[in-house]
Amino acid sequence: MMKIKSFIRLYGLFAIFTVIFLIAMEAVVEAGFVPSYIIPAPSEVYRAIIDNLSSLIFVHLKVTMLELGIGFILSVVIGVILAVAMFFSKTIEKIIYPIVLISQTIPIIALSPIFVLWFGYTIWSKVAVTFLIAFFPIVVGCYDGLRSGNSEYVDLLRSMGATKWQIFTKFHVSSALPVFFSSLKLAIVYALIGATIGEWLGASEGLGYYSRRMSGQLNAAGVFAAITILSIAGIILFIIMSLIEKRLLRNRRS
Amino acid sequence: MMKIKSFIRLYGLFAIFTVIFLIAMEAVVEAGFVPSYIIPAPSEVYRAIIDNLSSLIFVHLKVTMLELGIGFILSVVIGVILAVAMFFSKTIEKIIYPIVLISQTIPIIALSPIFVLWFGYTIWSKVAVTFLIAFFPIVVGCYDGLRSGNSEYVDLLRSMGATKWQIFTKFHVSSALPVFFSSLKLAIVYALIGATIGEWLGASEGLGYYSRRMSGQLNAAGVFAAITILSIAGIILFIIMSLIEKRLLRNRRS
Amino acid sequence: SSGNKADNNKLKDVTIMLDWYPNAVHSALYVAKEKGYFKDEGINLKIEMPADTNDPLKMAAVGKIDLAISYQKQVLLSRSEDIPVVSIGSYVQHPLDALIYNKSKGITRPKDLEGKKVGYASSPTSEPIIKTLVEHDGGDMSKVKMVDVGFDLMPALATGKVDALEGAYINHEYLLLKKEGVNVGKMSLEDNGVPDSSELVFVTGEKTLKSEKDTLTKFMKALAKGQDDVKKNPKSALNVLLDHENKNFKLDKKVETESLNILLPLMGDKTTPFGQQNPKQWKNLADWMYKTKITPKKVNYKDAFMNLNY
Amino acid sequence: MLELKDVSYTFKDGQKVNPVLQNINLTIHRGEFVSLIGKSGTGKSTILKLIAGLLHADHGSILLDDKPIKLGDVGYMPQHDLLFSWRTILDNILLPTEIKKQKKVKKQEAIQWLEKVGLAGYEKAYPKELSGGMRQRVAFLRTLLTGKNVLLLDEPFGALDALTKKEMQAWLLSIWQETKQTVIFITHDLEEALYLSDRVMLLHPDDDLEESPIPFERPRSRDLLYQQDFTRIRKKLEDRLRHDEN
Amino acid sequence: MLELKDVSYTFKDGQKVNPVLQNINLTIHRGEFVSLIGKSGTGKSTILKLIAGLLHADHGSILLDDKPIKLGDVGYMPQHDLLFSWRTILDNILLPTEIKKQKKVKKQEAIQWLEKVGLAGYEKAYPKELSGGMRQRVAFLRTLLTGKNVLLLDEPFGALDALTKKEMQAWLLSIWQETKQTVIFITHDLEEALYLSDRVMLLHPDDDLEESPIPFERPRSRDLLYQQDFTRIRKKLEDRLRHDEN
Ligand SMILES: Nc1ncnc2c1ncn2[C@@H]1O[C@H](COP(=O)(O)OP(=O)(O)OP(=O)(O)O)[C@@H](O)[C@H]1O
Ligand SMILES: Nc1ncnc2c1ncn2[C@@H]1O[C@H](COP(=O)(O)OP(=O)(O)OP(=O)(O)O)[C@@H](O)[C@H]1O
Ligand SMILES: [Mg+2]
Ligand SMILES: [Mg+2]
Repeated sequence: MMKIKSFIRLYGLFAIFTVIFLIAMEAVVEAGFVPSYIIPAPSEVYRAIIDNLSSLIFVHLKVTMLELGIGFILSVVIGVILAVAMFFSKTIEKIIYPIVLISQTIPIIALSPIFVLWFGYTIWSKVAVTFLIAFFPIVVGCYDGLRSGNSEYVDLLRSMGATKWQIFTKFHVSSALPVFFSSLKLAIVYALIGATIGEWLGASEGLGYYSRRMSGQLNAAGVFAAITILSIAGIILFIIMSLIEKRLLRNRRS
Repeated sequence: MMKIKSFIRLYGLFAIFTVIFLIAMEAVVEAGFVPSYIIPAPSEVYRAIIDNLSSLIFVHLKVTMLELGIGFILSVVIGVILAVAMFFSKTIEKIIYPIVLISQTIPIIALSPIFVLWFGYTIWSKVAVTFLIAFFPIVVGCYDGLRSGNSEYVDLLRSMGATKWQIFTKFHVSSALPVFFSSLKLAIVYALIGATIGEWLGASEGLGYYSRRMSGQLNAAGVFAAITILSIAGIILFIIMSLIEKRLLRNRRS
Repeated sequence: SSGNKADNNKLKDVTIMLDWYPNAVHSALYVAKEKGYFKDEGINLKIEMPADTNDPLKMAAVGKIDLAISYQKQVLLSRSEDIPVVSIGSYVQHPLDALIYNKSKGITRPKDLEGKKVGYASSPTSEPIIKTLVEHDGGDMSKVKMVDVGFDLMPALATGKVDALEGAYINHEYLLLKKEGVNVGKMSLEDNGVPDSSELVFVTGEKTLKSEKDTLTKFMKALAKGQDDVKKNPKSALNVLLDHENKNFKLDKKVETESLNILLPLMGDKTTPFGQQNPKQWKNLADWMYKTKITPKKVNYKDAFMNLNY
Repeated sequence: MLELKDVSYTFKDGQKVNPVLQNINLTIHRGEFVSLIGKSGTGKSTILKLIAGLLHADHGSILLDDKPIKLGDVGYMPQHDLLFSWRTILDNILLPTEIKKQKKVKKQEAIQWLEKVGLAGYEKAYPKELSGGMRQRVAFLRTLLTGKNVLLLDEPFGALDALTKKEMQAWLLSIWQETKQTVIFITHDLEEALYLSDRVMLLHPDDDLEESPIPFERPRSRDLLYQQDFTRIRKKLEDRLRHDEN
Repeated sequence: MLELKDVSYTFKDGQKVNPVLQNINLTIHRGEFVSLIGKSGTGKSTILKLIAGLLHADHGSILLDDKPIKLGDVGYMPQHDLLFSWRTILDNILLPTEIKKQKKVKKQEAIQWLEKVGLAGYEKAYPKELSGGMRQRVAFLRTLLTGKNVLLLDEPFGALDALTKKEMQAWLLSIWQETKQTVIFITHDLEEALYLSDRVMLLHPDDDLEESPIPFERPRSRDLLYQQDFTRIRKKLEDRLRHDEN
C-alpha cells in the first residue's frame, strides 16, 4: 500500500505533464496544424485503444510479452555467461568481444532471411531478435561491472587462499551489481524494442505486427494505440527493474 | 608504435579465429550447404567490396559516418544535459525519465512518417534516428553514474562549503566516469545502428541505404559487403571509445 | 466432424507466403480455404506473412516454403541472380503499379515530371520505369529528381515531400490517399511505354516444382475454384476475408470493396483465364529489363515460368 | 566561540534506531585547543560531523559566534582519509583552495607544506602509491589548507609512527600558536591529548561530557611528558576511562 | 618457521620506480610474537604483503617451514579495514570460514567472539553503521577466524581508544598463549610492541632491520609497563627511531 501511494506521489507530476501535453496535442490536431494521418488526436488514439482493448491486451500484448520474456531471460543467461567467461579468460575475451560487437553492427533486417531460414515464422525468430538486441548491453555492463572492483578486496580474499571462483562469487558478483543493473534497465527496454522489430520481420500477432499493419493502412490512430500500450509496458518493465535494483543494492554504502 | 604492436598481439587471436571462420564459411557455401543468395561466400563478399571499394568508402561510409558523428555528438550533449538536470532536480527527473523511456519503446518505423514530415529526406532525419537510439544509454549511464558516488566524499566537500555545482564538478563527474564510459561504448555502437536504420527510412547514400538497395536487387554479396564495412567501422569506433576510457580512468585505484 | 479429422492426417501441408498482409487481393485464398476446396484436393494450406518483400522468393528457392506470392519482375531479377525460382501461375495479370501523383502540382503527362520529385521505395525497377515513362513522352530524365523514401510511400506524398510516387498501387495507396483527402491522380505505366506485366505471380522453387508438381497443380485448381466464387459473389467473398481478419485487425471495408472492384478485371478474362501466363508478356518484360539494365544478364524467360494444366 | 546547547542525535535507518548523543553541552572559546577522548563508539566522530554541519541535531543548537553553524564554516578532517584517487597528492591538498576560489594558497606554498610533513617529491604521485601514514598526512594538510578559524580533526595522527607523530604535533602547535585557530581534536592517545590541549573532554558512554583543564604553560616542551603533574593527570584520566568499563 | 632471505621489492608503475625493500633477512620461529616498527613509509606493510603472498619478491625467497610461501598460508589483516559493505558484520567475520568451507567456526562461536570484543548486538548491522574503531575490531576478528598458524596484523589496534586497545591486547595474548600462533604485528605504539612481543624488529629507512629481544617472562602483567627494565628498552628504541630522522 505504501508503495503504491509513494508511487503516485512520485509520478503524479509526470501525469500532470502528460495530461497537459495530450490536451495541447488534441488542440494542435483539431486545429489542423498536423494531419491526423500522421499524428492522430489523442482522443482518436484513445478510441482506437478502447475499441480493440481486449484484442490489443489479450492477443497482441500477450504475445509480445511472451517473446520479450523468453528473449530477455535468454539474453541475461547467455550475456552473463559470456561476460563471466570473458572476465576469467583473456583468450575468450579477445575472441568473443569482437563477435559480440559485430553482432550489433549488422542491420537486423539484413539478417531476416537468415532468421527465417533457421527459425521459420515461429516465436523463435522474434525471440532471436529480442535476444540479439538485449544481450549486448548485458554483456558490456556485466563485464565492465566485474572489472570495476577495488583490487584491495581481491587481495584480501586471495590472502585467505580463496579460489578464483570464490573471489568471483564473494566479491566480484556483488561489486558488479550497480553497473550490471544499470545495463539490465537498458536491456529490458531494448528487449521490448527487439520483440517489436522481430514482429516486423514476420509475425501474425503482437503489438509490433499490429502497428505495422495499421501503418500499412495509413491508420495512424491504430499505430499510436499500439505504441501507447508498448510505452506503458516499457515503463512498467523499467520500473520493475529499478525496484529490484533498489532492493538488492539497499545495503551499499552509497 | 608500441600501441599498434600490442594491438596486433591482442587481437591476433581474433584474427586467426576470423580466418578459420571465413575459410569454413567458404567451404560450406561452396559445398552448397547454404545457398549463396542467403549467405554469400566470403570470397564473393570480398570481391563485392574490392570492386566497389572507393564508392563504399568515400561515398557511403563517409555519409554514414557523418550522420553518426552529428547524431552521436548530439546524443552525448543532450543526454548528458538531461542526466545532469535529472541529477540536480527530482522534479525534472520525474518528468523527463518517463519521456526518455517512452521515446525508446516507440518502434522507429512507426515514427518514420513524423520524421518525414519534420525533416524530409535530408541528413537530419538520419541524425534524428541516430540521436533517438544513442541518447538512451547515455542518459541512463550518466545518471546512474552520477548517483553512484560514495557519499562520504560528498560530505567532505560539503564540509568545505562547496556549492552543489562544485561538488558536482569536483566529485560526481569523476566518480561517474566508469559507468558513463560503459554506456558511451554502447551508445557509439547504437549510433551506428541508428544511422543505418535512419537510412532505411529514406536516403540516397550511406551504407544502410546501400545494403537495402543491394537487398532489393537480391544481391547478397553486396548486402554483406556493406555489413562487413559497417562491422569494421563499429569495432573501430568501439575500440576508440575503449582507449579514451582507459586513458581517462588510468589513475583510478582499481 | 470426426470424419474430417481422419482425412486431416492424410492431407499434405502446403505453405504459402503472401506478398504483403492479407487484403482484397487474397480473397480467393481465404474463400477456397474456408470452403474446403484445398482439403478436397488433399491440401492443408498454411498462410504466412513476410517481413521483407524479398524474403518470400528466397524462402521458396530454398524450399522453406512451397509457394510465394511475388512479382513477375522479381522472378526475372531472381533468375538473373541465379536464385532458382519458377512462376507457376499468374495471380494479377496486369500491373497494379502506376504513377500516382499530386494533381495540384500540375502533372498531366509523364513529361511534366521534369523538375519534379518522384518518390520510390528502394526498388531497383522504379528508376528505369520512370525513365521509360518520361522518355516515351519525349521528356528528359535527367531533370527528374528521384527520391528513395524507404518504407513509407504514402506519407512522402501526403506531406508534400515528393510530387509523385512510383511503386504505389492503384488498389491500395491510391485509394487510401484519396480517402485522406489528398488530391491524387494516377497514370498507367503500360500505356506509356512500359511493357505489360503480371503484378503478382505464384512462385515456387525449382526443386519443389520437380517433386511436388502434382500438389502444386492441385493447389492452382482449388484456388481457381475459389476465384470463381469471388467473381460470382465479391461481396460475400470479401466478408470471408474481413471475418478472418477482423478478429484482430480491422480492414477498411469500403477501401477493400473498391480495391476488389479494381482487381477482379485484372485477375483473368476471356483471353487469358485465371492463372494463365502469357509467354509474350514474359518475353517482353525480360527484354525490357535487360535493356534497362535492371537484370545484369539476359534471362531465359522460358525457364522462368511454367503453366500448369488443371 | 563555539557552543553546543542540549544537542541530541539519533541515527535512523528504516526501523533501526540508534540514539547516539543526548543533551550534549559544550562551549569552546576562540583559539582554544580542545581534545575529545572516549571509548570507541561513544559518538566522538558524530559530534564533529554535527559541528561541521554534515548532520543535523535532532534537538538543541550549535552556534559559532552566536550564529547557527553552517556548512563551510569549519575545517573538517574525517576519520577515513578520503583522498580522491584520480587527483595527484598536490591536487588533493589544493582542493579546499579550489573550492574557495581564493587561490590564497599557491602551488609553491602547498609544495612547501608537503616538504614540511616529509612528503617532498610526492606532489605528482597518486594516493594509491602512498602508505597509510602518508595518506593521513595528506588528508591533514588538506584540512589545514581550508584556512578556517575552527579545525575539527578526527584522529589525524592515528596511523603515524611515534616520531612522525611527534613532528606533526610540533608543526600543529607552531601553526596554532601563530594563527590562533580553534581546534577540536579526537585522539585515543592520552599523552597526545594532554600535551596539545588546553582542555580535554572525555565523552562517557552515558553521554556525560567530563572536562579536564590542562594547566601547563605554553609553549610546552617535550620534557613535560615526564613531569609528575603531567603523569598524574594522565593517570587520572586513565582511571576515569577505565571507570567506563562497567 | 618463517624465513625471509635476501628479499627485495620495487614498486613499478610505468616509468615510476620506487625501490622499497632491499635485501631483507628475517627469521621468525614457530609460535613467536614479533612486532614490526619503523617510520611511516619505510615498507612495513609491504613486508606483510610479501609474506601473505600478495606481492612477489623481485629477489630472494620467503619460506614457511622450508616451503615457499603461497596464498592462503597465513591470516592477513590489511591496514584499511576493507569490510564488505553488502555483508552484515556477522557475515563479514564468517568470510574466511566460508572460503575454507570447513565451517569450523559456527555462527554461535562467531557471535560469542563479537561479544568478547564489545560488539554484542551488532551481528546484523552493516559496516556503514559502525564507528571507525568498531570496524577495525571486526576486521581483526575476521583475520583471527582464518584459524591460520601465522597471523600478520597491520596496525590492528590503531584506531582504538586506550581502554578498548588494552582489552583487545589481553584477548590477543590469551588466544595466542592457547593456540601458539606465530604473529607478526605492525604498530606505531612502542609500549604495545614491547608489551606483546618476544622480539621487536625496527625497519630503518635504509632497509636495515634492527632486532631487539624483549626478555620479559610470560604471562606478563600490566604493571610491567611501569618497570624500569621496560621503560629502558622503550627509551632505547625511541632513540633508535629518532636516529632515523637524519
Ligand atoms: N551511519 C550510521 N548509521 C547507524 N549508526 C551509526 C552510523 N554511524 C555511526 N553509527 C553509530 O553511532 C555510534 C557512534 O559512532 P561514532 O563514529 O561517532 O563513534 P566514535 O566515538 O567516533 O568511535 P571510534 O573511536 O571507534 O571512531 C556507534 O555506536 C555507531 O554504531
Ligand atoms: N601501490 C604502490 N605503488 C607505488 N608505491 C607504493 C605503493 N604502495 C606503497 N608504495 C610505497 O612504498 C613505500 C612503503 O609503503 P608501505 O605501505 O609498506 O609503508 P609502511 O611502512 O606500511 O608505512 P605506514 O606506517 O605509513 O603504513 C612508500 O614509500 C610508498 O610510497
Ligand atoms: Mg570515530
Ligand atoms: Mg603501513
